[in-house]
Amino acid sequence: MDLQYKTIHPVKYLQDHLEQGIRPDGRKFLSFRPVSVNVSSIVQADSSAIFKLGDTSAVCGIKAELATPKADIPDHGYIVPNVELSPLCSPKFRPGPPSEQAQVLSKLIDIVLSNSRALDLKDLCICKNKLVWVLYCDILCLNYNGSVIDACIGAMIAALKTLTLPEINYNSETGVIVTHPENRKAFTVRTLPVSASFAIFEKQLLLVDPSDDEEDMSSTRFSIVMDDEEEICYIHKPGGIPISQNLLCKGLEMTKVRAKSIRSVINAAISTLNVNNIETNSPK
Amino acid sequence: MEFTNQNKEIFAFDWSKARFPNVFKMAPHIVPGPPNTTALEGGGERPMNIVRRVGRERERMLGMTDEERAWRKKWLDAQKLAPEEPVTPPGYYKEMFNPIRRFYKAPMNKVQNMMEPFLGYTGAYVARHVISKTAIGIFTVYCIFYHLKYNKMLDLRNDGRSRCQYRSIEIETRLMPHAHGSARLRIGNITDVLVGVKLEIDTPYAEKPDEGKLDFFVDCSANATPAFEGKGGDDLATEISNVLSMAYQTPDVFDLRQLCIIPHKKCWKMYVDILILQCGGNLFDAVGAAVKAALYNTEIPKVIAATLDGGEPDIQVSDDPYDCIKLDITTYPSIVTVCKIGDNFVIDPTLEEESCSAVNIIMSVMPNGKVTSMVKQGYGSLLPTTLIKMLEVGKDIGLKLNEALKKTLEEEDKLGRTKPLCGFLR
Amino acid sequence: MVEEDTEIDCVLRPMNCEINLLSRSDGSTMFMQGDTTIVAGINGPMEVKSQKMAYDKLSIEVTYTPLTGPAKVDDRLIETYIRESCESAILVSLHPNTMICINLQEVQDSGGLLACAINASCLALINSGLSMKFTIAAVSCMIEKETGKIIMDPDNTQLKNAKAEFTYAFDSINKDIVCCHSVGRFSQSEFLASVDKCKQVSQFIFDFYREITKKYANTV
Amino acid sequence: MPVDQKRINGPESSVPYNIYIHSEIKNKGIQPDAPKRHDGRSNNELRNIFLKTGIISQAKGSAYIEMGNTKIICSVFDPREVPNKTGYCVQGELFCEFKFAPFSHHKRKMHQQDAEEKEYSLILQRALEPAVCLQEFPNFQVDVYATVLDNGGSALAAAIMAASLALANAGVPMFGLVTASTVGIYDHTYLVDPTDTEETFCCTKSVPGTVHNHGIIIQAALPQHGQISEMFVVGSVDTDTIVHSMDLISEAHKDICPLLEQCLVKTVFKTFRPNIKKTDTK
Amino acid sequence: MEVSVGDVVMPGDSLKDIKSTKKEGKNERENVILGPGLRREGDKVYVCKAGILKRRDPAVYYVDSYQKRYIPSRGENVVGIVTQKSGDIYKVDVGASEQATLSYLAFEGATKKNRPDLQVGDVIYAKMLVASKDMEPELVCVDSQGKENELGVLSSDGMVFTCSLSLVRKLLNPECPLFRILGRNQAYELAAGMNGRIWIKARSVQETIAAANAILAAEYTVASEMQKLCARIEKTLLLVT
Repeated sequence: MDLQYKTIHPVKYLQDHLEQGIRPDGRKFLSFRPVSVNVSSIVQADSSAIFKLGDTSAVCGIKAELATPKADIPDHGYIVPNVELSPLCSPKFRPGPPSEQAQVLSKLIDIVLSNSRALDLKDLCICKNKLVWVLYCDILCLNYNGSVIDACIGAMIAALKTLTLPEINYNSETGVIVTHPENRKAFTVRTLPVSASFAIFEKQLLLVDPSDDEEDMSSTRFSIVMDDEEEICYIHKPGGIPISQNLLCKGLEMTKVRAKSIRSVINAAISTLNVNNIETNSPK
Repeated sequence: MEFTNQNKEIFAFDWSKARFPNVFKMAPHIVPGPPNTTALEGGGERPMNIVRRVGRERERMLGMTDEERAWRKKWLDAQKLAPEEPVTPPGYYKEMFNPIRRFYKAPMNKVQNMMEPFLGYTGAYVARHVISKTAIGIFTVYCIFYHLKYNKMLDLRNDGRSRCQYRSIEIETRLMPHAHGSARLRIGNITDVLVGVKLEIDTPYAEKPDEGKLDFFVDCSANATPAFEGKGGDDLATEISNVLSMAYQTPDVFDLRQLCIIPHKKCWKMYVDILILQCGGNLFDAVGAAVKAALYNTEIPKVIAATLDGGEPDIQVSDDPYDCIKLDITTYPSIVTVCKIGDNFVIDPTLEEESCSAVNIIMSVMPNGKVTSMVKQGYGSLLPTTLIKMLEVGKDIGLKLNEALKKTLEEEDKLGRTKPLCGFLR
Repeated sequence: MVEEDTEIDCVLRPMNCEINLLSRSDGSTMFMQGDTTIVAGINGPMEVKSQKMAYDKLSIEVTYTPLTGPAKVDDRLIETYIRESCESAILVSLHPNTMICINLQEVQDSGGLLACAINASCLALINSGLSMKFTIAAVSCMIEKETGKIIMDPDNTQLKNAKAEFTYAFDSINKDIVCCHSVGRFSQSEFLASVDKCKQVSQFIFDFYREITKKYANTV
Repeated sequence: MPVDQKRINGPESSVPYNIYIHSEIKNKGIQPDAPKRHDGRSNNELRNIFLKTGIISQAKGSAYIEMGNTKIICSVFDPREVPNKTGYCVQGELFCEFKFAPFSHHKRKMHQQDAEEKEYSLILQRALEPAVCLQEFPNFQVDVYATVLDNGGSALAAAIMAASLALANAGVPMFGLVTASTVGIYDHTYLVDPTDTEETFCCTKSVPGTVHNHGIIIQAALPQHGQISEMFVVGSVDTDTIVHSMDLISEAHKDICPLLEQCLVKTVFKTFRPNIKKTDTK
Repeated sequence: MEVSVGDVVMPGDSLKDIKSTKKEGKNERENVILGPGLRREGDKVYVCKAGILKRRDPAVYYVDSYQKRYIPSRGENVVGIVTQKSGDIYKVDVGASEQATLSYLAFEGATKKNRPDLQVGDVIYAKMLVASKDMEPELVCVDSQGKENELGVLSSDGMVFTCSLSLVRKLLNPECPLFRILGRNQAYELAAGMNGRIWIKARSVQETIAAANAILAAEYTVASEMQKLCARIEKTLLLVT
């Protein structure tokens, strides 16, 4: 019955729920979905992370490659984040070149990375003017159920945090490159930007961490990205109905709390990895 | 008793029938008990056992009364055949043979009856059976003959070929003077494929520094069939180029190292461009053979000087068109499509045959009998035994095709460069 | 048709606008904010291609063409901002099963491009005569790296020593935030201060809109 | 090559660092005659298979498969009308897309489907078609998307199994489940369910001049009907070898099929009796 | 911002003191009519187009705005071009988002047997019968009495040109002197559609073009200067002929 009602009157279905002070998935208006993070599960990638936000899940894999730097910034490496919203994750998407939404998401993540200064591109330099690292961060959405940007940023940051790069010897005279895959060095991530998404319904009703249906039917959405020091890295509100400043402030407060909890989840996931590493290494 | 009266009438009518009630009339007297009259008149039930207990030895031995003895004597008398006996009672024939048998026996019965006056009963009987059985025998033979003639079993196809026969294949090579190698192949005047080989100098892949590159590109011209218009031919084109690249993938077949000029720096990139001009079925085989033929006459220009000048490679290619390296095609595979139609496999299917088949396998066979690639096509599935059979068939055909192709190409090569171009590109 | 060259306030760079300059579009404008110049044209409402049809509202398609080269991923973001902002301003339910195209051409970029693009498209919308709930005005501002001062409507040279840059769009009724974009890191208080400042300044842009409308309304 | 304007682009050319690894370390080599394989299996042994259905809530049916390091996720969507089709078509269609995630491979994969992925998509489609009752949805197509998250070898076989599970999970009418497995051949060694290193070893490693058998055979079958739905050979092998490996594969299918069935049964139980605590299969 | 009649208004402005002119002896409660460019939300009236707020007695409020794209509205006369014949309807391009339909039977004296002879490309002057945002607009070439009443096919000798919708409204305003002044010295036929298309036919091609130019120039001319405008046009015409 519930399902039929939902398919026939999707809008009314949601409205009826909201009037009762509850959301269709049983959450309160201001409660987030549970988060789980799994790092370094993909063997072929240099580092990887799977970030789950309720149903929504995204996986980020990082492949490091070598390239020559741009002439105007010879000591900067490259970081190339790309989000793929493949048709796998939702019936909304069709195979082919990335949809507009995927392009916007990629750009947003690029902006967040550069805004937050979580990584210094100078760290990626091996030899000035000659050789730098390129980090291809490919984020794949596996299940598209709202607040995808949160999942994408979470997955990417967790992957970056666990990234290790092999030692490279570059002889600048002969141009010979030698890789030492045994000596891997951890890559420094200065801060952990964490994002939280919100949806606004009529009469300035604020919902946190909206699901896909809620996002579709909302009047407007916005996302806030915050880093370790509770500095804001990005506020993204593309349009939709006008919202008051108070609502934004409320969002900021919620983000602070949320960011802390997500950060602890990510750190916990990384620390279990380290523990595992020690355990596997010790018998040798 | 009314019987006599009745008998007379019957007597007058049919003698043999008239005897019958008398014989039967006795039965109720021999065996005490209610006479089963229904069995007499009614034709529906089987004839009763008229012997009853007298028929059994033991019972006969049990104390017989005189009356019974008289009866027995009477019975024994009755057992003696009268000259006109045995008598077939009416309905006996009907009871013994079911309607179908009666129906098909009727004509021969008639024949037998007709012959009886001349040959006697036995003669007629034998003759009748000999005639009928022979007729059936001949009929069966004819049936089998027709079955074989008009079925697959006869190993004939609607264009007169047998199952494992190719249509006539025409090959012309070296018909494009600007390409490094070229061939045009026609199967049965329908399928028409043009292959050109071009070489370019390129940098090798970083992970395979000592290997050249080989690239197959298929273009399905919209002229071939209307279905290729727009993007219609793209799927087929990818499929063909995939099959080709798989067939040539292993270094046993084509060693990419022979395309290397300077490791890490320069190599040849060989483009094999395949243009499908007309599509009349069996594209894969046609393309496979045409590619092999084109590669056979491909001439890689000789590199006369390859030096590393301060890290930058410097390459000089010989200007002399006769100064070139030829490829060794003895390992190159040819592609065979084995098409399953019904329970049989056909080679070189026409378009109609292709549309009839649910499964076909495409395999590339090296001249030494090894399979370098195999793919299944079509939406059907196969039993393992069938698949193995198809594999064997494909391998045999592949070997023969390779052999024939090699011979033809060598023959054509003997004509040398003076050979007149008779292709359409003159 | 109308040339407007009035310096409204020293806070904002001088704005300049020419409307109805494209004869084939249903509404068009060339909008300058300082040296940043954008040409916007609107076509529609017109028939939709079936796959993009929304059966209950007007669909909006935005095409942003940068000055050089083909449209890139960066431009998609601008398009999204403009599309979603305009969607909130237009009474979309009045024209179901139809679409409008907003075409923007960057002519010159010297800072505040997003704000300029939003303002240009709003002016083009006003010119096209589509029914709107309200008008929107976008303001950009930045926080200077050393002083922490908020500078309104900065140009490229000022932006070089910016700690953070914001672009806000406000509606004309309640002056609430329609869209919001930021570059760089900043604290909450900085954010709130910049919103306040921009909100005040947005009135100048609304006044400018009214001024423009007055000009041509009187002549027609 | 034209630059992809719909993605964020890095430098024009970049090279993976693996190629600069010292060749001594790189070529640890695989001994084909060793009694155990490099991951400690015997030649005929399959890796552990982990299966899970229904992990993508937005899809009609989905499945996740893990075979050793190989991780594949697959989803199936509601039938939709075949695009650009005129006229009635008695049989429905399957649309399969096979994709390697960019980070899933030894070498970084491009975003666009390359020739290998296109070929694998076709194989996937042909392997599944005999198992699906296509006549049940005329004029419609069912979309099947498979993405390899991590390629630890035998990815295509795993994808075929994941896709057949996902189809079953989506409630698409099917004749039977499809199982698939891979055999790597090197000389007289048959490596069932090879890892990625074994795959590259079987594909390329051969001494020129000798006539070694080497290659990869992938076979998909409907084990409940004893039918082969797809067969794919690449390399250089003679027919006897193919026949022998088919036997090996059918053995493997017998082992795999119950796993798929179990997984589906569990899904059904979970749907109808959600209270029963689920346990993982390994 | 609150605005009142005569002001230049912007979308989002709200109307101050809406009231009807009360006349003695009449009912106090009279309906207020909101014309184009105005909408009601709750108990407030908002402007949704930029232009000048105007009011007509007894209580009709509307915004006079500039617009180029035609949005069909019931009862308006429009100039359209036949683009397609299909079944028993014509498709007519009126410059709106969708093509309007025109039935074969919507002509004076048309019956099932006696069909009007309309070709693709013909220009017609028709009345909007159905105009709703959710439906295809429908045109008719007869009035409610079944009479043609100046509607119907326009001759192909004339010229059709497009202008802004506001210009048509301005020209059709009875107070606008342009047509009268123009007609003093020149004979011309004219059909002005509310969809911003004007069909005009004069004695010669030159005169037709001159009149069309005069009409287009009138967009930015106030009523008092129209005399001058027409005089100038006539002068140039004399030079040409």
